Amino acid sequence: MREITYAQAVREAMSEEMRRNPNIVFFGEDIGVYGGGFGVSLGMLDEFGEDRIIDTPISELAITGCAAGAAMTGLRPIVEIMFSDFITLAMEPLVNQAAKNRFQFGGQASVPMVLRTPGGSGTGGAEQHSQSLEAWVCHVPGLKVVIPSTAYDAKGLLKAAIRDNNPVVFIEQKLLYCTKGVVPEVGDEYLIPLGKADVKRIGKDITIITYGRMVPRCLKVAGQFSKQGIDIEVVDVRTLVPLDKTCLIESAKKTGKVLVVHEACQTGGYGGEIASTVVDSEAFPYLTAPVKRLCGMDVPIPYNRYLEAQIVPTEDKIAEAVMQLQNY
Amino acid sequence: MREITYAQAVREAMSEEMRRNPNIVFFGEDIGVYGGGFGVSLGMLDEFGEDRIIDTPISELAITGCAAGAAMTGLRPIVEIMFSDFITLAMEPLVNQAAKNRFQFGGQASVPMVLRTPGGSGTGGAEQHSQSLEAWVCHVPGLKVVIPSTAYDAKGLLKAAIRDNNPVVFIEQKLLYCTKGVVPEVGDEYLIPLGKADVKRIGKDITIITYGRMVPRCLKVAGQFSKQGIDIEVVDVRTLVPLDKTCLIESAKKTGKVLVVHEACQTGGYGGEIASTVVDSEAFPYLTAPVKRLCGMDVPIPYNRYLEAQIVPTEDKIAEAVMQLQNY
Amino acid sequence: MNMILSKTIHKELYYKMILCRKFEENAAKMFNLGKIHGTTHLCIGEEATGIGVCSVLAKEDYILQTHRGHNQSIGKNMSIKRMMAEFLGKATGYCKGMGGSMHIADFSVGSLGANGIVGGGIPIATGAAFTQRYTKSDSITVCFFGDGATNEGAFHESLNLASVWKLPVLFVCTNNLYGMSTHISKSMNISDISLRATSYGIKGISLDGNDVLSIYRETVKAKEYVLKNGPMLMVLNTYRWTGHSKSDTQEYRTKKEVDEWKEKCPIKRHGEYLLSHMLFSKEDLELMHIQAEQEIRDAVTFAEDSPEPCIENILDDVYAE
Amino acid sequence: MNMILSKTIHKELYYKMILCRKFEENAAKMFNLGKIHGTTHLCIGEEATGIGVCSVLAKEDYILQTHRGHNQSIGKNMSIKRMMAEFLGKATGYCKGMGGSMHIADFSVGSLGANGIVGGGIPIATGAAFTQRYTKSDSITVCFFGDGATNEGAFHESLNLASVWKLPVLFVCTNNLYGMSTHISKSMNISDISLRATSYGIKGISLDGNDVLSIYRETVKAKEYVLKNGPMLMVLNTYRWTGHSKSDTQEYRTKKEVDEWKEKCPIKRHGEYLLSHMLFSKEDLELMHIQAEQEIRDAVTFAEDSPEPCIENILDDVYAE
Ligand SMILES: Cc1ncc(C[n+]2csc(CCOP(=O)(O)OP(=O)(O)O)c2C)c(N)n1
Ligand SMILES: Cc1ncc(C[n+]2csc(CCOP(=O)(O)OP(=O)(O)O)c2C)c(N)n1
Ligand SMILES: [Mg+2]
Ligand SMILES: [Mg+2]
Repeated sequence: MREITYAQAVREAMSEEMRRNPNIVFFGEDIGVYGGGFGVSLGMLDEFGEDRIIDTPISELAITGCAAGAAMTGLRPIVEIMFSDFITLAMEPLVNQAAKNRFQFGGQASVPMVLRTPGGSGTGGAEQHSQSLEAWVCHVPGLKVVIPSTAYDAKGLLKAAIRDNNPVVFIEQKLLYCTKGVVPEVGDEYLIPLGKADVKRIGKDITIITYGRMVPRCLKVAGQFSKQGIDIEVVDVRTLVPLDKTCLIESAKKTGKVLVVHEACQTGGYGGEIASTVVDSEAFPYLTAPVKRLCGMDVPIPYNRYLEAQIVPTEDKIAEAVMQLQNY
Repeated sequence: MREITYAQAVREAMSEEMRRNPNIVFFGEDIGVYGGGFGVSLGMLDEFGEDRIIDTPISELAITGCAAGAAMTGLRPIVEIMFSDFITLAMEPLVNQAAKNRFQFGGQASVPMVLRTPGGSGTGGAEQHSQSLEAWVCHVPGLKVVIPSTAYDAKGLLKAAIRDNNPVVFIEQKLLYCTKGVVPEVGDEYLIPLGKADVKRIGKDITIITYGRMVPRCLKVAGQFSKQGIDIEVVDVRTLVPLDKTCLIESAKKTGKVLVVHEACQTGGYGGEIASTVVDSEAFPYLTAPVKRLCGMDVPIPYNRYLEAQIVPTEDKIAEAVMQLQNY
Repeated sequence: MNMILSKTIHKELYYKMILCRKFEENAAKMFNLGKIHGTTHLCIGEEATGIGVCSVLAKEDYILQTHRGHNQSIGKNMSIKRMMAEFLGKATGYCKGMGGSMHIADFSVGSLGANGIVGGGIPIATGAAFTQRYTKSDSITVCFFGDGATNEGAFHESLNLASVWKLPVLFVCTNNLYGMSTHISKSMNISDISLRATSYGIKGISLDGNDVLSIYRETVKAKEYVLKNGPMLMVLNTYRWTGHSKSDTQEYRTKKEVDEWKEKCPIKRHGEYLLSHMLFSKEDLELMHIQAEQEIRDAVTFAEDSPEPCIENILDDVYAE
Repeated sequence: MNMILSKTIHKELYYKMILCRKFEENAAKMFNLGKIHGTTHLCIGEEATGIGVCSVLAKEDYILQTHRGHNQSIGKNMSIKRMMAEFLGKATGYCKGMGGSMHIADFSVGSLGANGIVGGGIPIATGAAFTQRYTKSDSITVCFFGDGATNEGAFHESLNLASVWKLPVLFVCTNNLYGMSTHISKSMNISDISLRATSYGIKGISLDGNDVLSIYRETVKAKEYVLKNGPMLMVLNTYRWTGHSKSDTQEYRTKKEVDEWKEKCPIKRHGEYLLSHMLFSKEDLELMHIQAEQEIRDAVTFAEDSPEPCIENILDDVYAE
């Protein structure tokens, strides 16, 4: 086994799939020579050429719609939106066209495309370059939504997303791009099916359900608590839609105490979906405390680095929430 | 007291405020002679003239941004987006600009604008003219979100929204436009403060928390159950952001059983926020059953009228959910 | 030096136009009887546009249709049976009753669908044309939209994209002078929409949208042009006789204006041409009318006899396997 | 028949340009020292644009700035102390440390803010100009954006809106030939961006963006023009010397190209003009440099000595009362 970064994992997934299937094309702003806003596609232009690695004008709406149109006519496009904040410009083609075209045309269309975009704060990008908007796309029937937390997951899930026959929104985590993780050797292909959560740490006292960049943070906190004899299970949702309800519910039944953690601001966040799903399930009678949410504060992401760090769930806040559950 | 329709109530609110404050202007597609997609503004052009009732080109992004710019410089614009599905085109100025400008400019700006738009299915408008997208805007700090269910509330809340110094998304309900309700005489001004839920029916056995066009439906079901001796409290959230948590929690403590009902599709809907809020509150120990959600199915809204009617919470489904809670 | 059109083509154009006219008149009737749900947008008066353009196209050429697109559907040889069934929301309709009038699509003849979003099809068209170029096909994509749609950002971004990438797409703007109640003079500061081609360095032309022959001929040339040179903008200037949709009381225009345009009826005009050039006799045309009416009666019967879709299947097409 | 500019204005233009240059060079340094968080976009080489335009404007005239907008800020007489404090995320910064470089705003001098969204300010500008016309003020709004931004739908919709409503807004496109790594030849099929005015029936002009005097003079005329006639598009052709942002390795262009543009330095050019026209002596200019450097040192001290904002106040500005 070897270690690569999360960004490399994304690149490998795209490259392997593009080698395998000539119908995959990749659209995005400055994804060619520049390698994309975060260097994720560096080098791909050299391998695949300008016909397949396609720099676009700054036109998020058109390139997303273009990907949908290409997908409906036989290609399998990947489109990169440089920051997830810019999906605000692409919601029309994503939501009204890509997500609905199969259904509204009575099954005539399929729209196999992947919209990749980095989300999250922590880079000093401030209000318009730091949002976590996954809840929006989770609320659109016809879309699938993935947020990986490790290099291993990023690669396996992206490959599965590219092969999926539906529009998949694949949200990467800026702050994880440089983190390293173990993945199989280059020749050893693997895919991770969409719709399966992953228990990243087995525990019996409390369940933390989380995803994305909060996963390593929760794991760290869990590690600290284990020394105090509190055994935390950490479930990484990975695929937000379709949601692996069984996995979440089983864990909740086991521990009886559930904490949901995400970076996105709390009000209207996907944590509400997760928490409500657990509550209104066969796990309810097992719950020995209210299902708690610990999420980003309901504020735009500030520029100042200290404030920026404090308005999302910190290790301290996670530990505090765990203690509240423990002591409930 | 007199009876007027929900649409008239909206019109009266706008007209009264426009008479009162010359800085209110109204932008929208075909809102002048045509009276807007649903005739809500019929007659306003005659009273206020073309300088204030302003037909726009079909440019949802620009008119929303234009309203934000006008709001930042001293006016109080209302902008109508003909169907809420078209906010997909206006998310950028709404979310990245209007909602954040106060915060990201360190308090220098205020953005007193109201974006009015009709939501919901039931008119045969099919997938792209029927969505209930309130959850998106509820997840954006800086925005307030209102959905009235009666003529009385529509008028009082819209007047308050227009006077509010923040961007307010005011989602009307197509299927309620023609419903009539009692409102005070023309001279008797009233405002309903944003952020206050309304207990539309007092009960002690089960709480239904709902909003918008599901309110009359839930009230009807509640009426039927009262004959069977089941006494349902119906809470109309009215203002989704800021959410009147106290009201919801108090009701939950009283009844111990909570059903959340909305038309929007379930996954990622605002029902998750409401349910989770109730669960993770002092109401938890009083809960004698899981907080249940009954929402629209996770499908695009189909054209066929029978299917269209069945994929949202029907009276039958609401009654069934009530029974499940009752028998839990 | 007009290209000579065969009698078959003349007949096809005329027949499709009357079929479209009668189809819509019928739809309006059924609408008023409450048999059609929702709304519908008639293109009466504009038949020459979609029919003139689409009759040139091969099956492999794609079209993106508008909400006012029955002429485009019929031009592209879609089945009026399945169209009518879709209006009635039946399981045999083009979209299994899920889409209705605003979402008519027939992938088997190259229609990638009508759109309920003004301008919504324009970006999709660039993608379809991208596929055509990527796969080195010699087909093109035709993208229809209205005058009002040219004020949407989607128009701008898509024409720019198509131009930079030299995609084989013909952008066809049906300028009927209004977007709902809004006259173009209130929504743009130019009167010739083809000027908008300038921004993208592409060719733009403006045609009489009620002259089906000129539309047909120019489309033949345009198809060749876009295959070789990339996108082009073709503006067809015409008029919608009826209201925007069922509920429109048309306060925003005069009866006189409408009547003047009715004089320019594209069907009457082509009929007179056929007679004066002695391509067909009055009786020939009369027969076509009878045939068209029969086709419509058959379509209505088919639609009315068809089953409603079942709620049990509602999840089938939300996601593909 | 050039309009004659006073010595004061000549000095102002020169001083602001060197202040901007030094300010950015300093910011880059502080950035490399890790004192500035996030990213920053330098406009070195483009100083003449925002400074030439904004120096014409009154306080009551609004500007909408870009992410590459330090020249616009300085042109509009913003305080470099508070700019620097904002870069460092301090409570004394223009945005109390909440916005950073991409959100610099100073409502007190008419800057309605920089924008992190390419083209994000363009619709806002129409609204500001709407207010000006509605309140019958005789001020205008100037909206800055880059060449890349003209490919966004926001550009199209907003210019159209402004044109139809004849709003007093001057649209200023700083064409530095690139949007990040993408040369305009890859993002549009025209080389003179002012052609895009055609779509909206408005006036468009293209200027040498490194000639601060011509920019100043044309802006004087343009202000008058837009007050009377409605919007106009002014394209300033220039070049960015540095990378797009901190992390840019500039693989997409040659050093030769950059060097050629450095020869056309707007500051050097204006300096030579001042000397050759004997408006100022070498010593005068030298003094200005010294003064600018002192101003910047003061700004840095101010910024570094300022307090960080407190988490306790984080909710204060999410909503207005
Ligand atoms: C994005 C969007 N905005 C508004 C509407 C409402 N609407 C439907 S058709 C129409 C007018 C369209 O005008 P035009 O493009 O000229 O087409 P026409 O109806 O004249 O054929 C409008 C405003 C819509 N469907 N989609
Ligand atoms: C909507 C949006 N898309 C993409 C970006 C990322 N981005 C920031 S600056 C930039 C280039 C902008 O080019 P141009 O408008 O020419 O301005 P310049 O940077 O050259 O001054 C891009 C693509 C963004 N900030 N916003
Ligand atoms: Mg039209
Ligand atoms: Mg540029």
